[in-house]
Amino acid sequence: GCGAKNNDTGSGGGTPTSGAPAAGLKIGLAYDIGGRGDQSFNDSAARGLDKAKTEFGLDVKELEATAGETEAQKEDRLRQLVEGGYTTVVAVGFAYAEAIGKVAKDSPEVKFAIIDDFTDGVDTGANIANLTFAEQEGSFLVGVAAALKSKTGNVGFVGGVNTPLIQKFEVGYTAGVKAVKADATVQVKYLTQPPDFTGFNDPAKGETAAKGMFDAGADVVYAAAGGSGNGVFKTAKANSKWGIGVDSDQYNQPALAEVKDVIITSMIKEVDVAVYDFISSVKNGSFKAGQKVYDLKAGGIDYATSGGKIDDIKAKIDEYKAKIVSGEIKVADKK
Amino acid sequence: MSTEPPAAVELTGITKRFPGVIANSDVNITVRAGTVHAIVGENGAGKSTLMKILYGMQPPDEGTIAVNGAPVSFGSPADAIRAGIGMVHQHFMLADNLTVLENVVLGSEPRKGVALDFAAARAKIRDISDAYGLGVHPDRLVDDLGVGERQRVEILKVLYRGARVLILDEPTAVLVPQEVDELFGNLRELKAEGLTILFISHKLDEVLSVADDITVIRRGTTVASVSPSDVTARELAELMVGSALPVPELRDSTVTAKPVLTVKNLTVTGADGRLVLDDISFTIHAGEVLGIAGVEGNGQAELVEALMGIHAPNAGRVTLGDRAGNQRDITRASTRHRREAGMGYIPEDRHRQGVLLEASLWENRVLGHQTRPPNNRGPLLDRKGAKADTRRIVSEYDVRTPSIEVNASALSGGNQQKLIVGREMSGRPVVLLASHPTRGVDVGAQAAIWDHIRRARAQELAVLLISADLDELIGMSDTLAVILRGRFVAEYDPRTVTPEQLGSAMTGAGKEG
Amino acid sequence: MTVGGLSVGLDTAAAPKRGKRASPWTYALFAVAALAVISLVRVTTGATDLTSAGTVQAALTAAVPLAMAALAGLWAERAGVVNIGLEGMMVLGTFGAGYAGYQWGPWAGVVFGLFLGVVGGLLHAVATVTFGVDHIISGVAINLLAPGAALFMSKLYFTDAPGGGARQSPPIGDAPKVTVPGFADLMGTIEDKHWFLLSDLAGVLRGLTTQISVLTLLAAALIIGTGWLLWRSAFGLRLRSCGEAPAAAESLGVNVYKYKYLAVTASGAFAGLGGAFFAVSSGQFREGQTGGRGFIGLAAMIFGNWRPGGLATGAGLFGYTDAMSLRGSDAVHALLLLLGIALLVVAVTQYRSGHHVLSGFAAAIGVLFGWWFFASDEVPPELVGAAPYVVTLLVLTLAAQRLRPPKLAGEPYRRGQSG
Amino acid sequence: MRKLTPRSVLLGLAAPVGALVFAAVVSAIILAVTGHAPTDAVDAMARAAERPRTLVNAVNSATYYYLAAVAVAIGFRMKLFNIGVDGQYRLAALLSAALAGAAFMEQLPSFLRITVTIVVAMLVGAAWAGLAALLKVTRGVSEVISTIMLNAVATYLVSYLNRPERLAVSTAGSNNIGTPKITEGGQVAGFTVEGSSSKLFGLIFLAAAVGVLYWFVLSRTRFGFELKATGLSESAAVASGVNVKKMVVLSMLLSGAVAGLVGMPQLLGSSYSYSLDFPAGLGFIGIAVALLGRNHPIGMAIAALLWGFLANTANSFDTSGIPREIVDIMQGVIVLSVVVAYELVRRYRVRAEQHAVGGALGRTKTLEEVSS
Ligand SMILES: Nc1ncnc2c1ncn2[C@@H]1O[C@H](COP(=O)(O)OP(=O)(O)OP(=O)(O)O)[C@@H](O)[C@H]1O
Ligand SMILES: Nc1ncnc2c1ncn2[C@@H]1O[C@H](COP(=O)(O)OP(=O)(O)OP(=O)(O)O)[C@@H](O)[C@H]1O
Ligand SMILES: [Mg+2]
Ligand SMILES: [Mg+2]
Repeated sequence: GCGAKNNDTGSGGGTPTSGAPAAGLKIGLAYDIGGRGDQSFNDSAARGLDKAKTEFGLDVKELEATAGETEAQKEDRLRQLVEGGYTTVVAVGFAYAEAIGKVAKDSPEVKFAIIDDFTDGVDTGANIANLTFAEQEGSFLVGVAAALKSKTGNVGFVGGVNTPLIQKFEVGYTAGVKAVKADATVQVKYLTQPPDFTGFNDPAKGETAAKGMFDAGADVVYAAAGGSGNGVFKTAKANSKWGIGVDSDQYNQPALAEVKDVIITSMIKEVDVAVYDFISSVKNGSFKAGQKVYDLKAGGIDYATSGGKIDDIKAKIDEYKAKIVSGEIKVADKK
Repeated sequence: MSTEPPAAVELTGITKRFPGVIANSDVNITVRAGTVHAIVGENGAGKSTLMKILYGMQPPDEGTIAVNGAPVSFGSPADAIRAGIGMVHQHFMLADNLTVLENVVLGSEPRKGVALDFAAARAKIRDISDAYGLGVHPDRLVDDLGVGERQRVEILKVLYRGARVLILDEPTAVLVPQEVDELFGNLRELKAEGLTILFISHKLDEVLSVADDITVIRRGTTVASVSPSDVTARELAELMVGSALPVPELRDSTVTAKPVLTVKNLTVTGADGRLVLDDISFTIHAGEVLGIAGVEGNGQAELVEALMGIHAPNAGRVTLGDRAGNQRDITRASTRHRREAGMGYIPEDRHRQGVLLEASLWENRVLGHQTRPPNNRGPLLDRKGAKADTRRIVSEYDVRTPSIEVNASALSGGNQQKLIVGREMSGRPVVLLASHPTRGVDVGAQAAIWDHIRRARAQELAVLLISADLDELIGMSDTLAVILRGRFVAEYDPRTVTPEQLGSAMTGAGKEG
Repeated sequence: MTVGGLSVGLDTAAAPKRGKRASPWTYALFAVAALAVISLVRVTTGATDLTSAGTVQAALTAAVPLAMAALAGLWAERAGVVNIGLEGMMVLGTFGAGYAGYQWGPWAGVVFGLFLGVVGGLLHAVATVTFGVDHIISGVAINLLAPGAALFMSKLYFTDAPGGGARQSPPIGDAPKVTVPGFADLMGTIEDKHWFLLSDLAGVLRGLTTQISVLTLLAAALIIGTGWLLWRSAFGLRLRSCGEAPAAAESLGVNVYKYKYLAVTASGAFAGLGGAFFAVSSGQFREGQTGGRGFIGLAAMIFGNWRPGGLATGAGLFGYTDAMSLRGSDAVHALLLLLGIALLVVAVTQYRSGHHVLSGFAAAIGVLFGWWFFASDEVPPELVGAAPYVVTLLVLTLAAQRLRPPKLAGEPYRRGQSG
Repeated sequence: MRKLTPRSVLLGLAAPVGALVFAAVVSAIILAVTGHAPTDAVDAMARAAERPRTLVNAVNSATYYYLAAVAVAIGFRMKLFNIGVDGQYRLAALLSAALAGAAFMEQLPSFLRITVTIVVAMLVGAAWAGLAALLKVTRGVSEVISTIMLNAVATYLVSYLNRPERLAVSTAGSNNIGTPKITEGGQVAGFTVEGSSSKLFGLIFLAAAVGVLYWFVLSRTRFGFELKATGLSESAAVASGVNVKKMVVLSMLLSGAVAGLVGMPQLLGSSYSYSLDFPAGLGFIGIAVALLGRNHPIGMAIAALLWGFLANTANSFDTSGIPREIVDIMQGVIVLSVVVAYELVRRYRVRAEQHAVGGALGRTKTLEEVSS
């Protein structure tokens, strides 16, 4: 049935027709490397899907990617979804950009969405929604929080893998810190370089990098490093320093229960909201192709307050937030 | 005193089959306790196989073994060692990277708790070494030892285990006469202490001098049991092979005045900076065989490798004359150029340098001759030509093989050697460097190889012959030089010299005497 | 065809010289001299991270799994079996640690990781010893198999576990850590003074005595224990003889198959342990977290000339530079100067021992590094991470190569073939 | 290379077929034990095999797997272990992509432009491999270590160069980054296959040519002979006039040059630029494929196709609710069981060969037949 939590990756279990919902909407979701259960970006998309599923009762098929695969394999994945009759397809991650462009052209009746990419002429079309996020804005806010919380005027940024996407986090964060304390030091470290994507999966590296920053005087470190962030929080706890989470409200993540009291805030990227919005837009016929930016203003980006560690500075952060929303502060997404 | 003690070892009806070969067939041998019992037979007669069965390395297909009258059954050498049997193998069974001590105690280590008791081991090895005058130092690396020393380490290994029955499989093959005498002295001493010795050799005079009983094996089975006092070496040879033994000899001299290989002041230092070849000079003329005698490890290998261009000399000059008599300096030439200029090479270790075991016979024929017809056309291989020529070698040199497509590993060592000789001769070399060309080769093949060398010599081939077999050296050489610690220390006329004289020169005793 | 040997061209490259082994004092003197140079660089560049306690601690943490992998390689190769499947066995170890660790604590994780490593080792042993399969092939197969199996099982067991996910286990508790009370603080005080040499020494000592995981101590014990067992016990002699001369061993009644099996199984156990240590100290199993450390371990073993002390040095060097590059880029920038100086020293010594070409080569690179140091303020961040690899390569290139691998490592061996 | 007789053909087939059956059984057991229906897996594979797109993708994958395998095999033939194919092809792909995408290349005629791209890739690959060779022959550094290290160094170098301020261009709105797109004149057209949206790589012919060349050089030339001889016995090769150091350098350069080609089919046939999602790890797959195909040009082709097919069925497994990891497990089991099977057949063959030799020597006679 359509329980609250769907644990099976292929929910139909090989029988796609079983339990076909009355609504008749068939949703296919293609994950990036890591897939459902990565406790990060993909999981966020999965949450959106789950929510839509419980609410609308959908027929869902989820497929995932393998490390090192080619575009043809990504394209094949999308095509298999289309061929399976999944008329609404979500591709999670910019790696699907080229593939989705090609498949969408051949299947005009299918509605597509891609997360994190909007490249002119590549993944655009009348049936593609490009759901992108203003990560730099949220990162700016947690940067503000870091600067306000820091006693040493020295903060850190740990990026998982050195890609343009993660650089957006860094740029926004640094801008936020400097906005509060122009003379603050921001230490920056990326754990690995592409195509070595283990930087998102290596808590040990996160721990070493963060410890180095703490030793060098930092007292708050922002971990934009997927699973490697766990190591950042672990060493923050061991050294009585602070950490900032990413993507979801990491304070409430069960896996981080033991170290949650060092997580003062998290930069929230509501991929779940974007996925849910897209599905419901298709369902009620309001699908719109083209870019949809999830930013502070649209509520697709936010910062977390769970744990109450930033209650004292919340007003200040919200001031900046308002300025960004109003356009008074423009946060750049590139150096 | 009246009852005969039980036989130390009694082998009854031993049969052992290998795929396609019956190595032993109904072998019966009785070895009296406290004697030296020799086993003789030609190559491949099944001697080693029989001994390996006695030592528990291979199970017999049929037959029984009794030690001191009690029937035994060995699952592994460990069982045989426990029954008091020790074996020195035909080929050294030593780990080069381990010390003498480690090699000796392996498998029967004295312990202190879990730890190996090095002190006790060292003491025991010293004791045994002193008692039998073996002169073995426990802490040296085996890699650094010469052949004779290795041989003694092998014997020490057996004594260390307190063996009462010693199997020595061709222990004298690599020893010079003096070393052989020493070894025999040791054996007599051991015998006096009541040990039983099984002794394998091809060298019949040795056998006759040391053995109490002799068993002859032919084609896997026992054909005679004789007492040394009842037979002559000739008779023994006929029992072994059914015919007289071939004798290495060069009939008349073919030496010309045409120098082919001229070596001047050749000096080579080893990796550790020691001089391994010290100012060597000689000339070999067309039609001449220069024999080099020396205990292994005195620079022969380095000399050959320097001449082949495998290792560069530190000083000196090497010139090679072609058939027309033009001299060419090849001191700095590569191995390939030397080979192309007419140097043939029969290496001492055929498995290391002579053949590719996992390649077919015809590919082995190409080896070393890949830059010359009939094996190539420019940068391409001429497979047809190579195969045709391989067939020629197989028939001319009597290489026993079902096809030229089988891997060299499927051939016996003797047949591999014949293939190598055929290959090296096929290049029409002007000079042949032959290291132990008949080592481990049976009498038939031995005779054939000598014959081929003789014939080529008659056609103006110059030969550098290195051998541990002094009879071969004396019989086959036109000139004889003795090498000791990298220097030529003596020169002899092979027509007048005796093996004993050579032996003392080889060990350095010649100087004093 | 067999690619087990894989040593073509090595014996001609530099003939091994067997000199006297240096005394402990020589090593100590050498270490102090090296520290003095590092200290000098630290003083001139201000990159305190070169010798800080934090770097030393991080280096230890990074080095331990590598050293375990290298030790695993050592055990197998000493018995004559090349184990390139280390990476796969480590992956099994990380999974095992995750599976048992989150349920029954870190020690259970260590034990279960070790156990899964043993399973991988046994598979390799069956393939190489019993079936005589080429060692490289079997290792590559295990490297394919293990990550697939680990992910497969991870999806099976962790998806529903509280705090777990399809690709990661729930958190594992950390192993206890120990600090030498008093001493560490004293060293900390000296370290903060930034005195020449003294503070550096204090930093290193503090790193070695502060918050040391019990797992690190266990690893050290295993390395020392391996050295003792393999070189001082009868068991070790027999095991090594299987890699040097199995035929001789067999002829003396040593059951070669048994020792090879034991060694390869132990190799699996050490690799599994390395994986388990890694997972436990990371706080969880994550798919792909080993990131090629098994291969680095193999390199550390070769670097260390198939000896426990050597591989510990190799792992330590790699861990040190890795830690430094992860902790900040200042130290890596200072490293340029250090490398420059080291290369010039090598150039001088090589010149004096007559290797003029090598000397010139070292001098040229040394000058280049020096120039790079003075001409820049930092190493480009994208390149910082390359430091451990470049340093390892440079050290290998300039150190005299006297590798002595076990003679028959990688060669298939069949019972009864001797003689 | 051996003579073909019905028996030898049968023996040759016994190993791979037996091994594949064994691998299938093992995979089925794993699936069954973990609660998946093995029949679903068979279904999924059958469906994949009928889908032209999957087949085209499989062949395309096989193209670069094959190139990687040949690169590895050249080393293996002389017991050199080039683990560095991975770094070599990535660096080569990046640099040649940057060149091919550069504006000035537009001036060249298409054929020349493609040729220059490919040649540069080969040169880069060869140069990177040459470093390892140089370290080995001059300093005796084991190529196993140096290529592991150079792989990592290549990763850092590539990410250093793949920046907007260096070789890359960044596109607005895209989170990817890569070299400028190679325009049509620099691309290699593919072949359209009926019923498939993917095109067959045009450079499949390059792979085939490399295979033929590999076969020819190794089995028909002096160089190939010397390579093989060095691999079988270095000491024998030296004594036969082979310059081993030169062979090490040459074979490493060749291996690297072929490694440089690995990225070309994908780059010139599909991606048209080197970016973050350019396939990585092909060098390691090459090792497995070379070993599975026993360094034989046709064996490796079959292995590459098998590998390509398995890799491209992962999506179909996923669709049928079977964990895609079963593909990795199957690949590992296949490699192991194939080599075990080959080893068993080899032992049987050696015995048979010795039997034949024994017969030729006439040593099968019994005592009764040997009259004294
Ligand atoms: N392991 C084996 N497998 C197959 N055949 C073997 C094996 N060992 C020996 N043989 C065969 O048995 C025969 C007897 O060999 P063995 O080694 O006992 O001879 P030998 O009398 O010791 O000869 P040599 O004087 O050359 O040492 C050989 O010709 C060989 O064909
Ligand atoms: N361990 C073994 N396994 C398989 N075959 C073997 C083994 N040992 C020897 N043989 C086979 O036995 C035969 C002869 O072996 P052996 O070592 O006795 O030769 P040899 O004494 O050097 O040669 P020859 O008998 O011609 O003088 C060869 O065919 C060889 O393949
Ligand atoms: Mg023999
Ligand atoms: Mg024998």
